[in-house]
Amino acid sequence: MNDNEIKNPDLSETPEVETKPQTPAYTEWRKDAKTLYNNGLPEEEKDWFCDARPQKARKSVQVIEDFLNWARSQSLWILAFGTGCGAIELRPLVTSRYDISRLGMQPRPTPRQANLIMIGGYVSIKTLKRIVRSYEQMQGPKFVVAVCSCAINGGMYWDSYNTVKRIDEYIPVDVYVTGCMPRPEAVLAGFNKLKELIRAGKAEGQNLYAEKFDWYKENQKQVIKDWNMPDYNW
Amino acid sequence: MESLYPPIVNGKAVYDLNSQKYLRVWQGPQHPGVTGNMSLELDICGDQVIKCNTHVGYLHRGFEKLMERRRYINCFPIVCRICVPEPDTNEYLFAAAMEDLMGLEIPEKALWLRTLDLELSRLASFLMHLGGQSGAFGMGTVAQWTIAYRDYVLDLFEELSGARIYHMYMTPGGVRGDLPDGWIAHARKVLDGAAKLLDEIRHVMLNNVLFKQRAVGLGVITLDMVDRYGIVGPNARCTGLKRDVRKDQPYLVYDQLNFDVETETAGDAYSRTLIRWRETHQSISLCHQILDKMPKTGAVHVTLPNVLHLKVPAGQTYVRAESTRGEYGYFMVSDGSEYPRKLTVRGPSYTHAMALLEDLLVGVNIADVAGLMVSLHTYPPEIER
Amino acid sequence: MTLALKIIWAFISLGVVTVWGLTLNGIVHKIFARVQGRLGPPVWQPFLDIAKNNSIRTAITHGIMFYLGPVFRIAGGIGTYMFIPVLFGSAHFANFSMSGDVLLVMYFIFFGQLGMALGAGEGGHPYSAIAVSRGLSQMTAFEVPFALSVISLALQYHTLSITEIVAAQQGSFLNWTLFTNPLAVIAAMIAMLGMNMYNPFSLVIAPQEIPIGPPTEYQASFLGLLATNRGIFNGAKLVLFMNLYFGGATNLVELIIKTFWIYMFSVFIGAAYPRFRTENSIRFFLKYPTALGIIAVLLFSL
Amino acid sequence: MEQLFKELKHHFAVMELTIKHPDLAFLQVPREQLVSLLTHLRDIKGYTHLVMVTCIDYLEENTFLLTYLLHNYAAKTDLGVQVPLNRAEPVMESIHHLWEQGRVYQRELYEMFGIDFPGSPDVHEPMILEGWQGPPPMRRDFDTKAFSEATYSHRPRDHKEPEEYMKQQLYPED
Repeated sequence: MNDNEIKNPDLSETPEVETKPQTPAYTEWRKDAKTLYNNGLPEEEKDWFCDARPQKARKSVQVIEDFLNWARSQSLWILAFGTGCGAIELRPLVTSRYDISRLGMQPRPTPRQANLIMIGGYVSIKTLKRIVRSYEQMQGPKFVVAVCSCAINGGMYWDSYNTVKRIDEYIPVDVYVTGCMPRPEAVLAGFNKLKELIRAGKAEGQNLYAEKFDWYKENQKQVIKDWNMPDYNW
Repeated sequence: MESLYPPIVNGKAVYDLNSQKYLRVWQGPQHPGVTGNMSLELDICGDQVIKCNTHVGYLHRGFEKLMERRRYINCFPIVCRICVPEPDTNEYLFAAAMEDLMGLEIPEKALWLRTLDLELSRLASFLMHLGGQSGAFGMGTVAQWTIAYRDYVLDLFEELSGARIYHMYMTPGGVRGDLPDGWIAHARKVLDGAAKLLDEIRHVMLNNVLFKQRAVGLGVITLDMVDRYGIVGPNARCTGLKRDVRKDQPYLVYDQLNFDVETETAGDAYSRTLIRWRETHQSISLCHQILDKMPKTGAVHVTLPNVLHLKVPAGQTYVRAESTRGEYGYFMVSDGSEYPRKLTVRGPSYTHAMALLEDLLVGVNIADVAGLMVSLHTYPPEIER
Repeated sequence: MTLALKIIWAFISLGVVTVWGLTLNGIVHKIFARVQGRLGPPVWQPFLDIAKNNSIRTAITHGIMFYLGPVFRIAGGIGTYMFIPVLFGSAHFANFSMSGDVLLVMYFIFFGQLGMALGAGEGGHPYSAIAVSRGLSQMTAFEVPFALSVISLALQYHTLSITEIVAAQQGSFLNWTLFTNPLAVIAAMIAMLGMNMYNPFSLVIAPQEIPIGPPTEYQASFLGLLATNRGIFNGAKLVLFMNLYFGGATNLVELIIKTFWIYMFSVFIGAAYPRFRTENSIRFFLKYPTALGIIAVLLFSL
Repeated sequence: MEQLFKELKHHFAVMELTIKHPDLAFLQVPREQLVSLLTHLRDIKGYTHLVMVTCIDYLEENTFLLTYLLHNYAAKTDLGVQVPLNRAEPVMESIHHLWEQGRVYQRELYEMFGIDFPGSPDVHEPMILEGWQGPPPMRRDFDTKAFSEATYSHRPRDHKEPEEYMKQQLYPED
């Protein structure tokens, strides 16, 4: 039995041709971009992700919106993602000396529940990919505070081959905090500034991202060479 | 009935992820249980890890490339960025490597000040680690205490060098400045407070039943693993080996200070924590000794020629120092020009977090992954530089 | 009193206990912060968090069960509360205690967590799945001593109706179950540690191990609903324990004082201990508290 | 050190020995004999601790100088064993069977210098760089400044070269 099977190979099956998903340049498929073309994904994974583009959020009545903005500014939840050197100052920030829980802020371990992502310092390409994913998974009005000068203009890694030089080309940034390292007081001042912006209704990075989505994607794909994730992973 | 766990064929677990029995979870880079910005790719069966891949490189900045195109004195500000929680070791080693190549003799007082700076940074890093160790087992209180107290040590650095985290204090040829007025009294106060805090930690954390229950017998490092994996520092000392660069090859003034190498024999996470707790006391006592024996007056640095055009004679050297994680080394090659030819950093976390962790994590309950990883005391920035 | 009035008063007392439970959460955060040497968030922070969570613009769902999870949870919380008499002797704050007894309440305590487990399972996050298995196993573990102590109470007072149990404890504080049946009280209080999910029994939302458990995928108004339920459920549990073991309350001030101290019992322990492993936690619950419960049952069955 | 060097000369074709310190020396060895020499040093001479593996790129001499630094805990001496490799086809024998962390160093060397180590476990897996296209970045002929300026968009600034400016401020004479 066995050697028979071994002898004659079953000719019924045609050898499978591996079809790797071709990834066209962004501008090619971008013109008819009603829905996203999740290129770079394996075929069986494509239906795991929705193809909806991010939409501009509707605002309600001004009075209600003001109250909601106040509530948002009163309880900011930080995504506990130490992207660089700046993460070393996130720990003193939650301890007794500079206690951000006074301001109603607390670190959350999951991007679903976080409103604020703190870019701590330089961002390497590998980290940028994760930052984009985390940022897109965050819900609602979401805010970005970029700490350290490396996130602003590359800092002292201005000629490094692996760090992006300005983070605001890849995700919208609300508040910058300069310095290397910035003192925790400076970070606290940045958070307070962000609160003022939120109360004034000026921190609309989510809508900006939805508006200039194509531009952001183009910038991200210029630096992230192996794009093996969906284009918008809500 | 066949066992739930996959069969082990010559050291590797053979299993199929698509059979619905095994789960692949990623811990990190965005995970509060993972120290710093690195990630573990865990294949778990039930709640037991059967395979682990460590992924680093989220913090890669290409230091060694950047230093090749910077002058020596321009390299100096960026070396301390290699290890964020304990930058002074990098500063000292870079300066020491330069002085070794140039044959510089730095004044007596600078040696003492450098030792003081190193010990203070060891103290700060140890405090941070003890907090992380307790936090990894869910005791956030001790983490809050220690990390909050670390700020007072950082205040000392700030008075000394003007910076909290990155204090470029140990320049090539000495240190930047002498101790400010009233610094010694302030330092002694902070050190005494740290000693008090450590006693509280012993009561709350080290003598805690649940902490022992979780840490004892977790991630045992055996004696034969030490050389095979290149384990250094407390991770090697927890197996009973007396290996401490400060004793073996005394640098600076460590031969004039009296301390002994702390060792344990169990080799598990609890003994590592004990060793680090004792070494924190040791750092405090060393700081006191330095403040006692230090020469009160004297020059603190030699004046170099125009540092922008500083030429270092050709040659290659390797200098090492004992950081909180163990042996930290700089390998510097100069070709006689204004730019370093090659500068390689040997971070102790390199082998601990890559080769060792991947093998220690196999068979560990997923609840203990964070505790085991923290107990190895790894800092990702010095892995990928 | 007509049924309509009863319903109205039941919802009034529900509002009262929700506010009190959320305030308790704020106080707990404050206490943890003080133990850690911090100033801590303001006491009304839970309310702000709920307002913020309901103000999130976008929300992601993973299916029907994902929707229904928080609904089941809050249904369990409200159901637990609805069948407990809040104030002894008050016709207004009696809820529907005449139609339900301890067994129904215990069923509701299970119910919410099971619904949450289903919802979290559909969330699809591996950490949620691990946390659900942890939580359910731990819940089955701590339900054993709790059930034993309740059985012991039933044998002691020859009834299962909470109102009658409270009535039997009136008079002097020496009539409390705390003094008449201490073993059952100890077993039940240890079970409550597991119910409140503070350290060392915070296996389910262990941030360093499986961040952060079942609600990993829950955001926006789902999370707001869960936070609201945390207030209701805590309040209901505390009122239940106060009624069963600490002689109930005759006015709101007594209720607030007693529930506060019952809650602090688990909080003070949680502030100073690391976290159990799952198997150790189960072993712990099945060892001493179960033994105490069995002894308590035997004492009153003889 | 000299004693050790004399003993080694009997068995291996070790090239010149440069003694930097009494406890730090470097010697060169042809690439065929490296693994046997390392095994000899580890098992017999007591150099049990592989401190690090690194590579020096001599572009003008068209060689990689692969450096294995060993440490002897008993004698407290360091020995750097250096192997010149041809820059054209950099291939080296793997030492992952001698030291476990060798494979990690070899992964990094393959990624950063393009030196291949046949037989080393998952040496071709990307370790630090992700989706890296282009030459191995640590080679001398890779210009990181040009690469970063071509790849990333820099934030514009006022065109005052800091180096020139500081030079005029600090050392106006030269």
